[in-house]
Formats: sequence, C-alpha cells, structure tokens
Amino acid sequence: MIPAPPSGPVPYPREFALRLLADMLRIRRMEEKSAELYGEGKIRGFLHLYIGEEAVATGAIGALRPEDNLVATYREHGHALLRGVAMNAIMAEMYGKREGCSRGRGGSMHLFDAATRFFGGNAIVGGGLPLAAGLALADRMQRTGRITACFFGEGAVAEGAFHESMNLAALWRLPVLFCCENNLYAMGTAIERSESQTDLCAKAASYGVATRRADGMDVVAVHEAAKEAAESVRAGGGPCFIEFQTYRFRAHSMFDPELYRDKAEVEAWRTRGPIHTYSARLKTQGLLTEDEFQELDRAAMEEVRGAVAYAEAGTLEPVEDLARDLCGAGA
Amino acid sequence: MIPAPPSGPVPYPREFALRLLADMLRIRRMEEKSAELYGEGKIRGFLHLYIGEEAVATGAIGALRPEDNLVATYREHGHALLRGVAMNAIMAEMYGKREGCSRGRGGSMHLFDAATRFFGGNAIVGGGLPLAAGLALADRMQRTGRITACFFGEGAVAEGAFHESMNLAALWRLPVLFCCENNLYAMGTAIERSESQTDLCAKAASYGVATRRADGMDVVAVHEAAKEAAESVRAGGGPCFIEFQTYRFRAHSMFDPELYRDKAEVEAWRTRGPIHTYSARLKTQGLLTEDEFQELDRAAMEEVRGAVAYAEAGTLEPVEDLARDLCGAGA
Amino acid sequence: MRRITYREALREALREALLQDARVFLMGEDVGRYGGTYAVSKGLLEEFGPERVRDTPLSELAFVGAGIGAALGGMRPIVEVMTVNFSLLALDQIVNTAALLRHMSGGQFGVPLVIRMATGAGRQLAAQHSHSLECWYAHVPGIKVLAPATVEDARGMLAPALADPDPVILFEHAQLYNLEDDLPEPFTADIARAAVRRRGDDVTLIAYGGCLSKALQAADRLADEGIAAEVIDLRVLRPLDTDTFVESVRRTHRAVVVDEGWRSGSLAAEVLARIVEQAFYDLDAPPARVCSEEVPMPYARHLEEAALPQPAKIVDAVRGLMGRR
Amino acid sequence: MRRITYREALREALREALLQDARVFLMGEDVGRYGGTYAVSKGLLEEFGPERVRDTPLSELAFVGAGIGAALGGMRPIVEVMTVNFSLLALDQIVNTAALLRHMSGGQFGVPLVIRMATGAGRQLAAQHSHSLECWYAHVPGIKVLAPATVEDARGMLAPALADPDPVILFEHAQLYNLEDDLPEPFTADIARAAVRRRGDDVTLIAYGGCLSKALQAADRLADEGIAAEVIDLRVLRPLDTDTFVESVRRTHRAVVVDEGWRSGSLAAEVLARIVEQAFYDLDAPPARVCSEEVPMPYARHLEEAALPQPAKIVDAVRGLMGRR
Ligand SMILES: Cc1ncc(C[n+]2csc(CCOP(=O)(O)OP(=O)(O)O)c2C)c(N)n1
Ligand SMILES: Cc1ncc(C[n+]2csc(CCOP(=O)(O)OP(=O)(O)O)c2C)c(N)n1
Ligand SMILES: [Mg+2]
Ligand SMILES: [Mg+2]
Repeated sequence: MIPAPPSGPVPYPREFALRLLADMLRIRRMEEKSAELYGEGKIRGFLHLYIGEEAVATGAIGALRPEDNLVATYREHGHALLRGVAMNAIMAEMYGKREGCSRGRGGSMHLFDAATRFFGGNAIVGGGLPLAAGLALADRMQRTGRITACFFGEGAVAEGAFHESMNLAALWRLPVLFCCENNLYAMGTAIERSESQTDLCAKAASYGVATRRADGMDVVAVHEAAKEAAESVRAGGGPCFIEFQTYRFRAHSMFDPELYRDKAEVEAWRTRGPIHTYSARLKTQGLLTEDEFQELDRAAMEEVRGAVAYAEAGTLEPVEDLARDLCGAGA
Repeated sequence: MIPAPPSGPVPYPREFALRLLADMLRIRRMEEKSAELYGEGKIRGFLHLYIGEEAVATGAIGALRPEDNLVATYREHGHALLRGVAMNAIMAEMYGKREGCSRGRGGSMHLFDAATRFFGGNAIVGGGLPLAAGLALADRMQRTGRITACFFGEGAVAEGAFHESMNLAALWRLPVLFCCENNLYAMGTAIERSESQTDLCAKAASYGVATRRADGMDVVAVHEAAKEAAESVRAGGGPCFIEFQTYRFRAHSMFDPELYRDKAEVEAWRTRGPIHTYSARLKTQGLLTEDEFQELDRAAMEEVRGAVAYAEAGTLEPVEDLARDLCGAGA
Repeated sequence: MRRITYREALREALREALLQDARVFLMGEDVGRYGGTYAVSKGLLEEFGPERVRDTPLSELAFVGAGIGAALGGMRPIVEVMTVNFSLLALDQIVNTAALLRHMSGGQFGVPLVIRMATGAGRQLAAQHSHSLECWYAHVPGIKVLAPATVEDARGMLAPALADPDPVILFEHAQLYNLEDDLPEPFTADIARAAVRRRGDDVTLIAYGGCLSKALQAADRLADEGIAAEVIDLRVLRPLDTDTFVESVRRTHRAVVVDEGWRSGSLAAEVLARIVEQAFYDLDAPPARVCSEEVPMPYARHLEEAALPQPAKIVDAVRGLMGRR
Repeated sequence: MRRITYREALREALREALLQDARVFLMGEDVGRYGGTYAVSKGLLEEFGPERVRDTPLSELAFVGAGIGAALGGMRPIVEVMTVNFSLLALDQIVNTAALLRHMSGGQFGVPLVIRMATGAGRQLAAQHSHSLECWYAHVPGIKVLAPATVEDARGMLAPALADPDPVILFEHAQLYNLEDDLPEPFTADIARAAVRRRGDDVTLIAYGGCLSKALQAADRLADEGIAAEVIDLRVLRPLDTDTFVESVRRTHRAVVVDEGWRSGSLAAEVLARIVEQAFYDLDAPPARVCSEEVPMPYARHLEEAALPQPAKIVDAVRGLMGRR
C-alpha cells in the first residue's frame, strides 16, 4: 500500500527551506526540457529521467560538504546539478558538445566533474560501489576527513558488486554513505521479483553496517536522515546505508513502453510528488506564497533556457581529437 | 576460544555408527597417502587436503539420496569418495591416468562422476554456487524431487557469486542445501579479516533462507543438521544454509608455508579431531572395541593400497587424443 | 517468402523453440514483464508463463551460472545477457565452467546452453554500452560463437544452436533489430559455414554482424568504380569457416576484413592471419583491416561515426589494395 | 651485478615503491599474512604494516574496483589479483571503469593503478588455473599491458608502471618466479619498447613472458643447424612496439610468433597481422605461429606438455619457413 503523502512542519529557516524547493524545481525543469529535446533529436542515446525522485538527491546532497566525493549512476542529472555542475555544462554534454562537462564524450549517462569531485555517471549497474569504497579507502589512508556518497538503485542490491563492496566498506570501516534509491523497479522488474528479502535495511544490516530508512518523497525526511548518517560516517563510525523509498514517475528510459506497471499505480504515487507536497507544506507554514513559488519556478525555467542556448551555441570536438585524452600526459 | 571436544552418546544403530567412522578413516588414509605420493612426485599440481574436516562430508553426504546432486570445491577428495566415486578412479585421476574419474584431465581439483551425479571439483572459489542453483532449478522445473548439495568454504561467502546465488535460490525457492565448511581460514586469511559479519548464519538469514549451525568436528551433529535441513529442502521449504564449524589440520595446499597461524592453535584443534573423538565416544558407549577400530583402519589402508596399485597400473591418454571430448557428439 | 524484421525473426525462433521442446526456457533481465530490452521476447511471457520466460534479478554471474547448471540438469536454457557489455560480469562462469566442463570432466558433462546478447555500437550509447567483444568469446575453446547478420539467420540459427550439445553464444547486433527483409521458406538453419553474400572476382570483403551491411554498401560503390567485390559473411565466429574465405581470396588475390571490434587483437587479426598462413602465395597485396578506432566509444554522434568502420573507409582500403588512390 | 630470482626482483621493486612513495600500497588476496601466493610479497607486511600491505577478502570485483577508486582518490595502489584466471571476475571494473574513465570523462579523471597477476600454465594446475589471457587485456584501449620475461624487467618495470598516469597491468608468468639471473646495475626501467634478446639474420622469433625462454632454446638448436635466429621479447603487449619486430622481419624476411595463448584470436595473430600489413613485400615466406593447442589445459603432464608451445615446435616451424623438413 502506498503511504500517505509527506506532511508536517518543515523544520528549517526560510532561506534553506526555499533553497531545497528551488533545487527540486531546477532538476524537474531541466529534465522536462531534456525529454522534450530528446523528442526533437537534440539529445540522443539513453536518457534516464529522475522525475519524481528529486527529493532524494536534493535532501541527501544537501548533507554533504564541498570536499566530499560523489559517485552516481546513469540517472544522475539531478545529482550532478546539485553537486554544483553548471546546468550549462550538463546540457551541453547531453548535446554532445565540447563545452559539456565530459567534452561530449559521455552524454547523459556519463556526467563528470573533477572540480566538484563528481565521479560520475556510471552505466554499469552496481559499478559505482567498488569505486566508492576505493575513494573512501584513499581518504581513510590520507586522513582527509572526506566522506564518499554513493548513489545506486535497489536493483543494484542483487549484484555481486553490492555484496563485495558492502563487506569491504564495513570490514575496513570506510567512510562511505551508501544511498540506495529504492524506486521499486529495476527497468520492468519489481523488487519482489528481484529480492528474496525486500527489506533492504535488513539486508544491509547483515554486513554490520548502520542503516536508516527514509521517505524519499519527503525532502525533509531525506535531509534529516542523510545529515545524521553523514555525521556518523564522518565521525569514523564506519559506512552507513540509507534506503530512500521513492518512485519514478516517468519510463525507465525513453525506450521503455512501461508494460510492467499500470497507470493507476503511477497516479497514486504522483499524489506523493516531492515538489507539490513540499511546497504545500511550506505554504501552510507561511514560509511560501504562490507568487514566490511561481518566481522560483520562473527562475528555474530561465536557467534551463540559458542552458539550452549555451548547449545550442556549443561547438563540436574536431574529429582529429577523437583519441585525445585516451592516455594521460607523460604516458 | 576453541570449544570442548565433541562428546556424548551416538544415537545410531551400531552398523551405521561404524560406517560413519569407516568413511572418515577412508578419507583420512586416502589423503595421507596422497600427501606422501605428492612428495614422491606421483601426484602434481595443487593438492588440497581435507584432513581434520572429514566429519563434514561424512555426516552431510550421508543425509543425501543417490539421486541427489553434489557440487564441491577443489578440496573435494572426501566428497567424491563418499558420494560413491571409486577410490581407484580418484587415485588414478590424481596420477593423471586415463582410468581416472576425469580421464586424467582434471587432477585433484577436478574430480567428476556422472554416474553418482558428482558435478565436481571446481577450482574457482564460489564458482559452484550458481551451478548448484541451476541444477536445482532444473529439478524444480522437472519435478524430480532431487535436491542439490553445494559445498564451499567460508572464504567463498565474500564472493559476489555467493550473494547472487543465495538470492536466486531463495527468491525462486530452489532445492539447494548450501553446506558452508567454515574452517576459519581462506588460505592465510582468517575469517575476521575477510568478513565484516563473522556470524555466517546471520549473513545467510538475510536472504530469507533457513539456517543451521553445526559442530563440523562432530559427525553426529553434522549428520543430524544435514538430515533435518535436507528434509526441509526436499519438502519444498526452499534452500537451506548450514554452517559447519571445522578446522583444517594441514596446510592449505602443498605450497603453503603456514605463516599465518601458530602450531599451538592447530594442536588445540587437533584435540577436537573428528575421528579420535568419535571413536572414543563409540568405545565408551560399547559400540566399538580397539580391535574393531584397528580392523576398520586396516581395511581403509587396504583400500588405499589397492587404489595406488590401480593408479600405478593405469595408462596414459594418448597425446593424439588431446582434443578428445572438447565438443560433444554431433557438434 | 514473408517480409519480417530481425527482431520478429528472433522472436519467432524463440517461440518455436519454446513450443517444440519442454526443456527449453528463456531466462534473463527483463525478458518477461518488460518484454525484453529490445522487445525481442515481447508476448512470450503471456504465452508461456513466468516459469519458462523467467525474469532474473540483476545478477549476471549467477543467472548465467544457473543456466549452465540447468543445462547440466537436463534443461535447454536460453539465457539472455541483455548486452555484451554486462556479460563481462558473467565471463568467469562462461569461460571457467561452461567452456571447460566437458573436456575437464573427461567427456562426462556437457553444457547444452544458448546465451544470447546484443552487441555493438551506433546508437550513441557511449563507452560502457557500445562494446564489440565477439573476438574474446571466439578465442575460447569449448564454445561456439554465432553472429546472425540477416533476418534469415536471426530466424534459423537458434534451433541448431539449441540442438548443439555444447554452449553456443549468439551475438545480435543492436543495429539490426529493426532490419526488415524477406524470409525465404524454407530458411537455412546452418551454424557451421560462412556465406558468400555477394559474388565478385577483384577483392574479397570479409565481415560479420553489424558490419555486413557496411561491406555490402562498400561493394555497391566499388561496383560503380568497376571493382567487383565478393562479400563474405563469417556467420560463425568460432569455429571459423576458414575454407570459405580462403577459397575466395585465392580467387580474388585481395582481402579486406571489416570488424567493429577495436583493431588490436580484433577478430579481423585472426582472419588476416589465417589468410596469410593459407593463401600467402595467392595474394597480390597485403590483406587490410577496417576496424573501430582504438578509443572508448564517444557519445557525440560525429565522434562515434568517426570511430566506427564505415563504407567509405572500406572503399578506401580496397582502393589502396588495387593501387588506386 | 647481483644474481637474484625473478621473485626477489619483484619483491625488491615492490619494497622500493613502498619506501619511496607514501601513496603506494599493495592490496590483494593473501599478500600479507600468507606472504603472497607465490611468496612475492613475503616480509612486506612485517615491514610496512597492514594498512599498506592489505589482505583482502575473496572479492576480486570489489577490491580491483576499490583500487581504481583509491587511485582516483590520490593513492598509487598496486592490486594483486593472484592469477589471471580469477581476474575474469574483475574484468568489468578493469574494462568498463579503469580503461574508459579518462576518455569518457573528457580527460578529467585518470586512474594511476597497477594491477599485478600471475599468468600461464606449466605446473599441472589444469583447466581453470592455467589460462593465458594477455591478449584479452591487450585488446583494450586505455590500459597498458606489460609482460616482464626477465629478472631485469621484473625489477625494472614496476617503477615506470607506477609513474604512468593510466592503468598498467603486469603479467608475471608463474613459471618465471624461480628464474635466477644476474641483475645488471643500473637496470633498464623501460615500458615502451620491445627488446632484441638475441641477434640473427635468418629468421625472427617473436615471443613474450613464459615463451621467451622457449624461443631462446629454439634459437640455440637452430644455431646448431646453421640457422641464425633473432629473438625478440615483446615486453609491452599494449601498445605493441611494432617498429622493433617489423624492422627485424624486414631484415630476416621470415617470422615465427610464439604465444602461450590459444591460437585463434591470440596476440600472435595481431603480431602476424601487423607484420603482413607493414612488411608484406619483405617476406620470403608466410609468417608462422606457435601457440597453445585449442583445448582447456589438461592436468596430466604429458598432455599439458603437448598442449603448450615447446622449443621443438618452434624449431619445426622455422624449418618449415626455411623449406627444410
Ligand atoms: C550490470 C548491468 N546489467 C544490466 C544493465 C541494464 N540496466 C540499466 S538500468 C537497469 C535497471 C537498474 O535498476 P535500479 O538499480 O533499481 O536503478 P533505477 O534505474 O531504478 O534508478 C538495468 C537492468 C546495466 N546497465 N548494467
Ligand atoms: C575466485 C578465486 N579467487 C582466488 C582463488 C585462490 N584460492 C584458492 S582456495 C582459496 C581459499 C578459499 O578459502 P575457503 O573458501 O575458505 O575454502 P578452504 O580452502 O578453506 O576450504 C583461494 C583464495 C581461487 N581459486 N578462486
Ligand atoms: Mg530502481
Ligand atoms: Mg576456509
């Protein structure tokens, strides 16, 4: 059964409370536009939308420090954006332009940014987990005080990479924050048909890892859980696993006919939408007026318009540079 | 802390009780001889001895039916023998002779026997688990009533193959009896340094699998646990995981200098030796006299002598047949 | 004679196999409810049920291994690994168990398993989703490797693959699923020989999978220049049908091998080596290779096109051999 | 000039790296307490402690991936995968992450990682423990592949490998660990060029890793027959130093490539292809290959010997090229 929509007071100062809303709107508008551009053939390849799940990246990344590491999946537009990658660079990347955050080499699934320690965009399910353990190992050995946040879907939990990485992280008490985005489906496979144990926290706990569960449609719940977890990881308490219960409003990718779930289920989940439920709460609390909401939304759309213009004006990597960056300098 | 040696009454009719002892002796004598032959260069490659762990294969395989499947590791001489593979064929295999159970192609790590549904002999740690799940799937789909016993060491639990196979078996309720031989070390790596959670039953339980733990040095405890587990698996209760707590008296392989554990620990465990503690119990119970013990031991050594003679007299596969059996008939 | 797509041909073959042999079942990620990532198995779950059209968790190593075990247990599994890119996670089971088992067990245990996977680039899916690693599989004794490049082979190769007593790997190039063509009746169901797709006496173009159409396009352009190219479709990548292409090269005295794999260590290298070993004295010029550039596949369309073999590159290679540049 | 074993040379190189650079650490199964499966890292745990000589669980995929992550995080990890046979479990991380990352990220993220693994057959370890899959790794853009075949290279290759900004894979042939030889001072530390191990003008023998000594033995026997064989040690399997062997073949007009890998799709095929592409008109005879027979490696000694390249087979191949049989 689908839980009631998120509700209750928002325990944050107005500025921060509105920033969370603004960030969710920025992701939403950016992706709605991306889908449109995909239809026009401006964006190609695979495009995995995060629409419906914005509260997870927004609340969780808000709990990180600038020096922390972030490892994401192929559904990472929102994570990149909130990590600080310019929307211009993200859009240019999806256009395959040289001004993109991966020089047009990666596209939607492979956004990267060294400046913000955004380690990408990994299109192999579960592929980011060992990487995260390694980044955390480097930080432990170098005593940097950094933590590594690793995002992955519930489908990745069945992969051997999850098992081996959880054990390594727990065994070596590595500073990793495992953020599992449980949107109930892996492509068309419902979690009941992929996990013998659908209580993912119970699963994670079997590695001796601290676990938490949060309503992934409630940016407040997400942020609180991530903040506490991040603190304990940073304090040296070893890795932490958080299950964010969320839902994907759109198809898995632009190729997905969505034969595996019925519209009613999707509609029911939409009533728990992270943006409208949150803005409603802010309004009842008197922290937000409709005009202010429209203002934030306009700003988001403005940013998207700018990003599209930037991407359109972007240039193509010359074909002669195809092999550029295959090897590092001095190799 | 090392538990007290196995003790207490043996709840079996004399004939069966003595057969368990005889079987442990057969494995022990066969392997002692193998080690000797390795020293003489008659057996080559890797040789992993089961000495000290005989109670596990003896008690567990005794709980299987002839039609069941067995999947083992590279430490499988005892499993093959008790499954019904002739000692002659095992010894000839280790000699690399054509009369060996794998025509001399496999050697110590790759004993196979179709007649007894002994699926081998796998030298990739964890490699047998997916295979076992598949055999069980075939039995489920064909309603054969068979179960598949899969043996592996505690070191394999860290492998992704363990995780993925446990989940598949549990999700599809496959008739697999997972027999984990926890001898505390994976080569030189103690379980504390390879598992964040050293309670292997807790780990297995996280897949929603029924679990049991048994003293692997006590053939009675092993047999009882295996019997009950096998029944529940056969009854359709889904897979079962048993942790057999045991200890390897010899080096990991003939190349192992054993730098990682001290003699004292080994000596302490020897006091829990499966053969002498069990025969002592049988004697106090009046089920066995010293003469009878000597008789069983002589018989075991006799069988070994015969096997060595058979292997010595064995023939070599002609080099022209190198590619024989690469492809099946009609391929 | 019916006009169907490569996708439909594959589906018909799967359906036929499921209908004809109760031991056959299809297993893989999203083959059921989702309808197959490339919609190949669409409708089969509804017709055959979840036991025989079995969705698996994301566990490539285990479900491929389970396919091996099921084959040992008397079934005839068809395992779909979605794409070759993810098959790297299952390689241990394929190489260390499936391929070795029969020989290693002295002939006692065979693995009658069919593994299907999509392969190749061309849809801007970038570096992790565009591999062509057929050559790796074709290197391993104990398995057969097939590359259906036509609607007819998509329809005809599955049955003999299932009848084979050993593991067979079927590579379906992702660019071919929408290919539409006439399906002859009866269609060939051969998994032993290469096929001559076009006759010619001036040069032999050797290709497979997604590159066959590129070789044929190149042959058309060459014809305009008065160069008659013979086009050979390898079809079977292991064991290679060497006779067919060597016989052709003996006649044309020139060869260009086209392969979407990275050049170094490509299957094209093996084909080239065999030509030289067996037809050296018949060659008028060194055989040439047209392969993918040795870079991870880039996302941007113009870069991806530049990285892949193209008809123009094949034409240039041929001109080079004919001393026309 | 000191006489040491290949194993000692590797250990000295590891020790030097650990002493000179605090970012360097060694990680793998049983590299610490056990002393290394082949005793290469024996004593290093005691000297550098468990943080820098780190035993891992049996989790090839994760600890190789962790090595990649640690390299991204500023360390200089040396990951030991014990043997190439088990590296199949880690291939996804090596190919889909380590090799692709720099290019795929537009040059932002490099992976300065060294992966060591034992390779090859010859000790009757049978099918699952005797692979030679160097050619698979040598096929992948974005990584370097080294095959030290001498004590000097065992000593000298690690430092430049660690200095390299990209992933480097070091293949140590299991038969070489006990090889003893003089270590020149200073020793070469090059990871770019092939090496001519013996001069000759009649035929070029090209080998690497465990096959180098077999090629040299063959050259000795050929000398008795009045055939002067040049022996080239590839040393670097990716990128191949083509110039060195092509230059030699241009002079000798004949080549035999020796490779422990299975023949079809072997690295030898690539070498042969390059010879033909670049020196076709200098060849007096088709280049030949001496590889492993295409079967899983059998346990029985006589069968294993029959399956592997041997000096006698190399001599025969050369005789064939010289028209002497
Ligand atoms: C190893 C691997 N197997 C299969 C795929 C194909 N695939 C891409 S996304 C996906 C579903 C993943 O689901 P989940 O982990 O829940 O993440 P979500 O897409 O729901 O965010 C699959 C099967 C892949 N990319 N990698
Ligand atoms: C995938 C893989 N990695 C590493 C090895 C090398 N190896 C062989 S046995 C072994 C230890 C296995 O320990 P465990 O599973 O506890 O079984 P035990 O030997 O103790 O019976 C290792 C690391 C291997 N054979 N396969
Ligand atoms: Mg999901
Ligand atoms: Mg053990």
